[in-house]
Parts: sequence; structure tokens; C-alpha cells
Amino acid sequence: MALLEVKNVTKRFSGLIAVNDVSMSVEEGQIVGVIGPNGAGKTTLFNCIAGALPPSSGSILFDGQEVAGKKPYQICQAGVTRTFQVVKPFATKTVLYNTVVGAFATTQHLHEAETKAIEVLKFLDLYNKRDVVSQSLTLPERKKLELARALATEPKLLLLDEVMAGLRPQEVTEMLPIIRKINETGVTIVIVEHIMQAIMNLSEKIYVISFGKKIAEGDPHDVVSDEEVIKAYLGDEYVATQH
Amino acid sequence: MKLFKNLIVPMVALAMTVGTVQAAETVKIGNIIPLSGPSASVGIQGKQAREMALEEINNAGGIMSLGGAKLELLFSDSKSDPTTGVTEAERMINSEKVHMLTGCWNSAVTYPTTQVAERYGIPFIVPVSVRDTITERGFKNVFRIAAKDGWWAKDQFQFLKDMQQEFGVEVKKVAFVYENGDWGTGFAEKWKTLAEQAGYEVVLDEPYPSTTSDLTPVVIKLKRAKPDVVFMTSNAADAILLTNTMAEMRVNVKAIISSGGGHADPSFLKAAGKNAEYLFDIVEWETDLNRPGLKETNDKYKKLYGNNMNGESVDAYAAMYVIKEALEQTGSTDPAALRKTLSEIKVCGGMVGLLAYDCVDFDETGQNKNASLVIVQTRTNSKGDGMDRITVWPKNVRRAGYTPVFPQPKK
Amino acid sequence: MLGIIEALINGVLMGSIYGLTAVGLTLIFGVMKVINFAHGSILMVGMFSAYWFVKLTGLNPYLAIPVVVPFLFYFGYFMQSWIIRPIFEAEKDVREPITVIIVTTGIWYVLDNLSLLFFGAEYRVVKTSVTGKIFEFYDMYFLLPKIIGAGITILCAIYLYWFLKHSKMGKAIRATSLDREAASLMGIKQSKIYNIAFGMGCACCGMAACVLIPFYYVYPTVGVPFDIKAFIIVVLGGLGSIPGAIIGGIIVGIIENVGAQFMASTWTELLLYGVFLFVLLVKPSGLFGMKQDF
Amino acid sequence: MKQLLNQKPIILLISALLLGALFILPLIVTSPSLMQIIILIVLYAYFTSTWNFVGGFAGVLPLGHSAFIGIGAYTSTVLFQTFGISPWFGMIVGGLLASLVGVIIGLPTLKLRGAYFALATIAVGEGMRVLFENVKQVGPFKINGPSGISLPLMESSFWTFQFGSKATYYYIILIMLLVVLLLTYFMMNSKVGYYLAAGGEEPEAAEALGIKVSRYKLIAMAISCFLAALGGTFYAQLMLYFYPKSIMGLDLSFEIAFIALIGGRGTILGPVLGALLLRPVSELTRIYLGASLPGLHLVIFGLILIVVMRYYPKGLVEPIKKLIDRFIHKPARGKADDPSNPSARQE
Repeated sequence: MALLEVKNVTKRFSGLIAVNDVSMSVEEGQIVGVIGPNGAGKTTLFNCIAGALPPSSGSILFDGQEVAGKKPYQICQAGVTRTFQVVKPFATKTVLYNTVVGAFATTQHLHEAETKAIEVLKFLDLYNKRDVVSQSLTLPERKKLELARALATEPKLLLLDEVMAGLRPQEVTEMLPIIRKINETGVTIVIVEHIMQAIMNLSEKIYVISFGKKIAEGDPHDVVSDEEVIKAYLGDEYVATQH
Repeated sequence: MKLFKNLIVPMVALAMTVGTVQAAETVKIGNIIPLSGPSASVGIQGKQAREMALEEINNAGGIMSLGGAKLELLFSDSKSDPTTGVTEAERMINSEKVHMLTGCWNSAVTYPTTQVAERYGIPFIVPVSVRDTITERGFKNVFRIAAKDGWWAKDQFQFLKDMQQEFGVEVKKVAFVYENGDWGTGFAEKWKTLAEQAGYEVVLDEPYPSTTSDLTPVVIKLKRAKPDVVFMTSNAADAILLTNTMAEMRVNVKAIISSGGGHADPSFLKAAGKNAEYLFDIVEWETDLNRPGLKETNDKYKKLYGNNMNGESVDAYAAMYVIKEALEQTGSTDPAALRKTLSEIKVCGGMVGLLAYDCVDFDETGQNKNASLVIVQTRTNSKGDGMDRITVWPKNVRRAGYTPVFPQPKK
Repeated sequence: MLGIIEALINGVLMGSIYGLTAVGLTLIFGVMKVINFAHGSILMVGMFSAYWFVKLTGLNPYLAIPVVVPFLFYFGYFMQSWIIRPIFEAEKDVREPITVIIVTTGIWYVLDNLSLLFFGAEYRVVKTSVTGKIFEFYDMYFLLPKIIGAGITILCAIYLYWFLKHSKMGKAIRATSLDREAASLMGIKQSKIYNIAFGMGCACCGMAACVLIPFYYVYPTVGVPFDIKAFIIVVLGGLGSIPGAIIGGIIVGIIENVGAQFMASTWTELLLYGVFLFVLLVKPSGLFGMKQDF
Repeated sequence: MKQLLNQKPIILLISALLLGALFILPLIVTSPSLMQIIILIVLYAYFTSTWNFVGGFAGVLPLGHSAFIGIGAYTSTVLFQTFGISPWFGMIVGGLLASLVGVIIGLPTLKLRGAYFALATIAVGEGMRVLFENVKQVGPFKINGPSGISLPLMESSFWTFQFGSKATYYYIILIMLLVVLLLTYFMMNSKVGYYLAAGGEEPEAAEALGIKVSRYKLIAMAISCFLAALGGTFYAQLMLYFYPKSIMGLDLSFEIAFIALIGGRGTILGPVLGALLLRPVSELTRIYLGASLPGLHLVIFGLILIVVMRYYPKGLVEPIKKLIDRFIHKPARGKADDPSNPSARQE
């Protein structure tokens, strides 16, 4: 059974259909990519899964459990943690504090949460920065903090919303192994991404969304050569990201 | 420039008093009155009256029996807030070591503050604060010069009855309009009983929040209730709004009887002007009373501070002379001895005679049993450029040659 | 029945003047996301200015508008650029700039009590050519200055609405209120927009002050009851919405006036708070508010 | 507790000395009026500390906290007057009642964004005051509308919560304050504290981390209202007289918020520092300037607010802490493992 099963999810905003009858499935241990041009509805789909928006219809099964329409904190408690495209650190607090907040998801005690948080910070190479107030971090560091906080909740499934957006190419290449490393610890990852190259290297499976509809799915290389995908989106976008 | 003077002088004075030991022969009197906040206007008048009396007493040689000891006044701002009042009373008694206290105008402040004075056994003279219960708690150290609100309400009804008889006018329906504070609701309770006893029909019983921005709805209601006579208890701001709005909306009644306070505030007459024509107001005192020395004192006050004296300021002024007399007779500043003198004293004539009655004489509860009230009617003055308050009741003190206008003409 | 109609119309008249003060508040909030707690004090400053203008020149009170309104505009403009801006900038990343709220409260204390120091606690009323004039209709009376005031209010609101929709500056203000970052990317100088928005908010108070002067009194804390009412109105109408502020004001005026015909006016005060909380619960964005603002 | 003691010895020593000094203070200060002022400082520090649970940690600005103080004062007083129940029990009842009211109000309003919450709390506070001013009696309980309630002078005893000596009041409120500060400390270092802070700063991010933000804010509200009401009872017993405007007015609510913001909201010692600075300033300016220049003291008060917010928007706790650190000649804790310090990086 798939870890995450999205069945015929549709999301309407007064008259506008942002996500139209999309289905996807994610197996445990996979890294799955969701791509699509701007405004394709991939972020809306992401928000439906993460609970930020309730889907208008369809069902979302996580671990065999219906999570569609649940609140974000319930979905997190079920084992799905997300990150934000525009990072949202607790700005006046330290890196450690931020991570401890995440770690409290699995414990009631401060020292346990701290132990867990330090473990995560070491894992992500942020330990040195643990006493730095998060608003004075650089953008890549903030992105990493976002990951650290999410990891500290010990999710089964990690939803990454354009985690590479805004990073310089070199920073992107630094980020990739980190995501792979996280995956290697057994965390399933769904990654919504704009930057093609990144996602091609990472994902075992890719879903392409355009105008709210799923237009392709499968192995990255197959998807890239899919004619409809190229027509709808890849051409421009691929060139654009090459600079 | 005034600001400079006001700022620098007290600062220097303060710096000086901190360093020097207080000369033994001054008698310290603490005054807790509202100098900022909603009642600041009346508090400042009380302060001015006290200062004028102080200067007179000290210039005349101070307290003879204490070897010419001078009086010293200490003022503190209660902000009309009881907590501040209590704290200030504690400070006055313990830190400033005052021999006596006066204040606080707002009943709500006087009530708990006198309790502090009682606990420490410091005599507390209340020039004005009308709430009945201030002198009804069996306190030994609290002495009130002004009448209490039960007396005010009673006199208002007595006045109405007298006027009906004098002018043969029938009054059936009365309306009550009052601020929803301690003071206004206190009056209204008394009115209700009195109206019932006198057989009037109460067509409107309307409390309103005194900080409101618009009193038109109250006036519309009043107009539709069609009362013969309206009783009002208002602070200055609402008195102005009510009076002006009533005049503008052509509310026709036979008489409006107000209860001092806002209606006696000098700024009320300035602001309401001709709209206040024919208004009856109950007060402790009025400038046209035929009392010895009144005109001179009032002229002096007006020259100094720009306003006529009023009930509040005269009571404060007289309080200073009562204190002086008590000190003279006691020959000591010991609070217990002073308290004893005050409970027995009967101060007549002199500057105290400025009041509407001859003597200040405290009964066993500390209430001045002679305190009486007068009713004035507001009329355009002879020059036509301002309003005049003419004493009309009791009939024996009515200004010579004046006939009250009752009922008031239709608008 | 006549009484109720009379109260209703009076409510509309007075309410639209409340609305005018609230428009100022809502304009400032819309752009800066800051509640100006000193708003009532600004109104007080406006009323004292109008009072002295009429008192000293003896002119028609509405002639004070071209003097008082620009004066208050610059008053607000410089208050924002000298006092509020540095504090606001230190906190601009924060969604809810609480420090600024406290600073405006500080300004409120300073202004009210400075005016107590300078002008004393006296209540002042100025007689003008329209004071006490009434408009009679059946057995109902309406104050002429209130009618004029309500008229000016509506004109002001229409002008402001037009200004924000169509003028270049208005568009810049709206852009800033929708998305600060995007607006500054488009080359709009934020601090200037804030100054102007603040100035305009204060100018609305100046306008309200001029229409109040013919039938209202002035004293140092005259702004406080208007302040609290303006808070209620802006939430009712929706923070940031100009038609909302005017309609909210009229609703408040009607509740106050008509409500008082059925209950003691002390209870209408409570009713007002009740309606306010009810709106907060049912539709927190108010009647015309944008969802993003709550 | 371990963490509490895990400080530099010199800081522990100074704290212990300070605490000792606080407890022997009444032996030194004999003037009841000075004692009264000190009691009020401690009381305001207490009020502000209770406010801090919501205003400091939950990241919203409540401006109607006096409503809960009033509920506490009224509840214990009417219970004492009507049934002779000791204010000590009434205090708890009042606290629970305030908590209940707080939760009912918080349920809808705590979901709202900052400006709305601030305005909503003003409306609740003012609405409560107007309600109490309009009602003379609730069932058997006399609350006397605008006149308020005055407690009769009773014999000094624990049961009646009335004492002849100011020192007793002082010790009671001091202990109450210390308890609240300890509570604040433990809360800050617990899951609830972390979750509150997170929800206050970035509610969306907090929800994504599994935090039901509104629930934690409600918990904070309940605790805060409960404790504020206890302070209300203390106020009533200290003053023996109160009425709606004095205890439920906007002035009190605003002053509490000012103290917190000037001291440093969301910190343990901020409220204490704020009360220690603001109360004497407002008392002294009023005493020395209020009589000669009415209103000037409030101008000064307003200016202090503006200046502090301008230069220390996070309150005065931070700069003063730095000052003390410099005074002790030792870097602050945490500085040692500053990332800029290369030796700390080695771990």
C-alpha cells in the first residue's frame, strides 16, 4: 500500500478550478517530485495535502487514513510535516529554540526535545549556529533551519515546498545531498519544485501538473521526453533556469 | 511664559524644601483634589480658593495662639481616582506629616480617602462631596461643610412645591435625566422616592454615560416624554451638550431644575449662553447673596483668577477659615485635640460668613448641620453679554426686586 | 413613532460625522496596518485649531476648513515622519507592529495633557452663524450644522474614494496597502506614502473638527469618546475600507440614537459593544474589509 | 529547577541577596505611605506578569485586562459580604470565573490578528465596565452599579483578609508575585511556553509543526485571567473600596500594557522592571508636578513611552541586562558559545 494516496482531488476557488481531479501515489521511502509552470496549481495541491486548504472533493489517504480536510496540526501529528516556500522561522528565537519547537511534537519534556533537536542540528550541519537568532541567518541557512524544524517532528512524510527557490545555483547543489541524506534515513519526501534540474536528479518519480491537471507521471527521463510536457511547459522553463 | 513660571518656580521650591528642615511653626494642611482628569476644572478652582484664603490668613499674622504660626498648603492630584486618593492620603499623613487634610470633591475619592484619615486619626475636612454615606459611617475625624445629597434632592422638591404655590402652576409629570455615576444615581434614587411622596408622575428616568459624545437621543426621548419639569444632574461637558441640544430641539418644559456640579461650572454658562435662560440650579452659594464681605472677596477672586467664585470654591475658602479657627481655639496642632475642637466648634461670621448661612457647626456625625442650599435662576444679564445667576429660593434670600420666571415661556 | 424617525435621521447625521473620523483611522490602518490610538487627540487638535480660527476671525466656521485641514495634514505628515517612522521601520518585518500602537498611545497622552497645560480644563463653545439653526420637518427638528456636517462628510468620502481609485498618488497608496514589498519594487517610496497616508488620516480629523465646532464643545480630552467610537466603527465597517467606515459610522449613530428610544442610553453603550463583538465573531473582516487584514 | 540553578554563582548570589532584601524590606521601611507605594509597585508588577502570559508569550496585545481584575475583586467581595465567605476562597472562585470568562472571550477573539484582538479586548473591557455600572444587583449579590463596593473595616485577621499592618499586605503580594514569576519561568521552559512563543510569532509555521495554536493561546488566556483575578481580590482587600471605573477602566488596562512594553514583554523580569520604573515615575511626577502644572506628569509619562519605544522597542530589560553584565565583568551566558567565537566551534 502506498504511504500517500491522493485520489481525484479537486480544489475550486469561486469559479476557478485550481486543481482538477488529480491523483497521485507515493510509496514509502521514495522521493517524488511535483512540477509544473507557474500558476499550474501545484502549490494549491501541496496546500491541500498539508491541510492549509481543504480540497473541494476527492480523498487523501495517508498510511491508509483519510486526512483530507484535516487541519495542518492534525496532519503533522499524523506524520506529515511541511516546509514553506517563503521560510517562516520564529524570527526572534535562536536556531536551537526553533528546532526544539519541532521536537516537542514527540515529547513533553524539554531536555528530551533538546536532545532530539541537537541531534537534528548536527545531522544538518547547523549545530554551530544553534545560538544564533534566526532572523540573522542567511537564506540557505534559513532553508536548512526550515528542514531541521520539520525533521525534528520525526515525520514519515516530508513535504517540501520549493525548498530550492531563491537559492543560487551553487547553493542548490549543496542542498541536494542534504535532501538525499534525509531520504536515506527513511523519510519519504514529496517535493514541489520549480527548478527542473534539481528535481530530475533527486526524484524517482515525477508528476507534471498544468492548468490544474495532471498531464504526465513517471520516471523523470520518460517525463522529460513526453511531448505534451514539453509542449505545455518544459521548453520555456527549462531554458529559463539554465541562464 | 506662564508655563515657565509654573514649571520653574515649583521645581526650585521643591529643591529647596528637600534640603531644609521644616520650620516648626507651620501648620501643614494636605489637600487632595482632582487637578487633572475629568474633574480638573473644579479641582483647580478649589485650589485657587484655598490659596487665596491661605494668603489672607498668613498675611494677617497666621495662627495667633500658636505664636503666629503660618499655614502651609500641600496639594496633590487625585486624578479623580480613588486609588490615587488613598495613596496620596497615606503619603500626606505619613511622609508629609500633615496636621489636617481636606478634599476631595469626587465622592468616590473622598469616601475611601476619609477612611485612611480615620485610621490614622487625622482630622479631615470635606468642603464638598455630597454622597450621604461619607458622614454616615460613624467616623470621628471627618467633617463635612457642604450639604449631603439627600438634602439637595429634598430642597429641589421643596422648591418646586413652593414655586407651584407661589405661581399657581400645576405640575404633574416630571422627568429625571442624570449622569450614570455615583453622584447622579445617588440623586436619582432620592428623586424617585420624593416624586412618589409628592404624587408626581415620573415620565422619564434616564441615566446617561457622562463621557458620551452625543446626547441627542436623550433629548429626543425627553421631548417625546413631554414632562412638565425636568430634574438634571450633570457634569460640565454633558450639561453643556444637554442644555444646548434641548434649546436647539425646542424642548418645552415648565422648568428645568439642575443640581449644581456641571451646571454651576463657570465654563457651563460661557458655553451654554442664552440656552441656559430660565434654568433653575441648586447650589450652596451664589455671588448675589446678601452676605457681608461677599462682594469684596468675590471681586478679589475674580481679579486673581478670572472667574466668579462658586459653591465649591466658597466651601473650600470657608474650610480654610474653619481650620484657622479650630487651630486658634486648640492652640496646638495635635490631631486628637484638633479633632475634639472641631467636633465642638461653632464658627460664625468673619470670612465663614461668606457662606449662605451664618455658622458652621458640625453634628455628632461630622456633618455641618447648618449647611443649607439656595436655588438660583439663570438669566441674561443687564448688559446682555452674559448670563447671571439670580438667587430665588428660599424666598427670604431672594434677590431684591426679582420675580422668578415660572413656568418658563415656550420656545 | 415620529420620535423614532427623528432619532433615526439624527443617528444618520451624527453617525456620518463619526464615520469621517473613522475614515482617517481606517486609511492609516489600511496603509500601515497600525491603529492610531492618538486619533482622538488629533481630532482634539483639529477642534482647538478650528475653535481659535473662528473665535479670532469671527468668520463662518466652514471657512476654517481650508486652514485647519491642511494644517492637520502637515501635523500628521510630520508626526509620522519624525516620531512614528523610525519606530515603524525598526519593526517593519513584523506583521503586527505593536510598538507603534504604544507610541501612538504615548502621543495621545502627550497631546491631551499639553492641551490641558496650555488651554486649561475649561469647556469652550464658539457661537457661529449656523449654531443653533434648525431644520424643521413636521414635528421633528434637525440641527442645521449637523446636516451640513453630514453632507460634507459624504462629499469627503466620495472624494477620497475617487482619489484612491483614480489619482496617481491614490493608486500608489493602494498598492502599498496591498503589498508593501511589491509596491516598493515598483518604485514607490514607502516612507513618503506612509507620511501622506498619515497626513490624510489626520486631515479627515481636521475636516470632522470643522464640522463639529458649530455645535460641539472643545476641551482637552474631547477626543476620547470619539476615539473609542472610531475603533468600533472601523472594525464594524472593515479595517481599511472607506465606505465601510462611513457606513459603520452611520450604523453606530443609528444604534446610539434609535436604541436609546427603547432603553436607557447607558444600555445603548453596552449594545454598541455587543454589536461590535458580534460582528467580530460572525464576520471578523467587517462589512467591507479585506480578508487579508485580520 | 536544575536550570534555574544553572547560572553563574555571582548571579545566584546577587539574586539571593536581592530576594533577602525584599523580605526584610518592611523592617527598614517603616513609613506606611512608602510601604503603600511599594505594595502598589509589586501589585502592578504582579498584574503585568499575569498579562505577560497572553500579551508577552502569545504574541497578541490585550488591552482589556482590567476586566478580569475586576471580576476577581467583585467576586471575592460579594461572596464575603453576602455569605461571609473568606476572601481567600472568594479569590479562587473569582479566579475560576475570570478564567471561564477569559476562555469564552478568547475562543473567538484569539483567532484574530493583532489589531483586531487589541480592539476586541478594549471592547470587552469597556463593555464589562459599562455592564457593571448598569447593574445594581445580581441575584443576592449587591454590586451597587457605579457607586461600587466598599468593604467595612474589619478586625485584622487572616480570615477576613484585612490587616492593620502594611507589611502583611506586602508579604502577601510579594509571595504572589514570586509565585507568578516562577510559574512564568517554568512555563517558558516547557512545551506550552515553546508552543505559545511559536504560535505568537508565526502561527502558520507553528500549525505546520503540529501545534494547535488557538488551544495554547486559550491555555495562556485561562492562566492569565485566573491569576489577574487573584490580584483583583488583593486590590479590593488593600483598598477596601472599588468601583467599576477604578478597577475595570481602560486606564488600568493601558497602564499594565505600558509597564509590560517598557519593561520588556515576553520576558520574566520585564514586568517587574517596568513596574519598578514606571510606577515611581508616575507617582513622583504626579506628586511634584501634578499640583502646580496639572497634566504635565502625564505628558512626561507619554514622552517616556515614546522615547523608550523609539530606542528600546523590546523594552528596557535587554539594555539593563547588558549593563549588569558589564558591571559583573563577565560576558553573558551564551556569549561563550557565540558562533563568532572560534573556540566554541570546535565541538
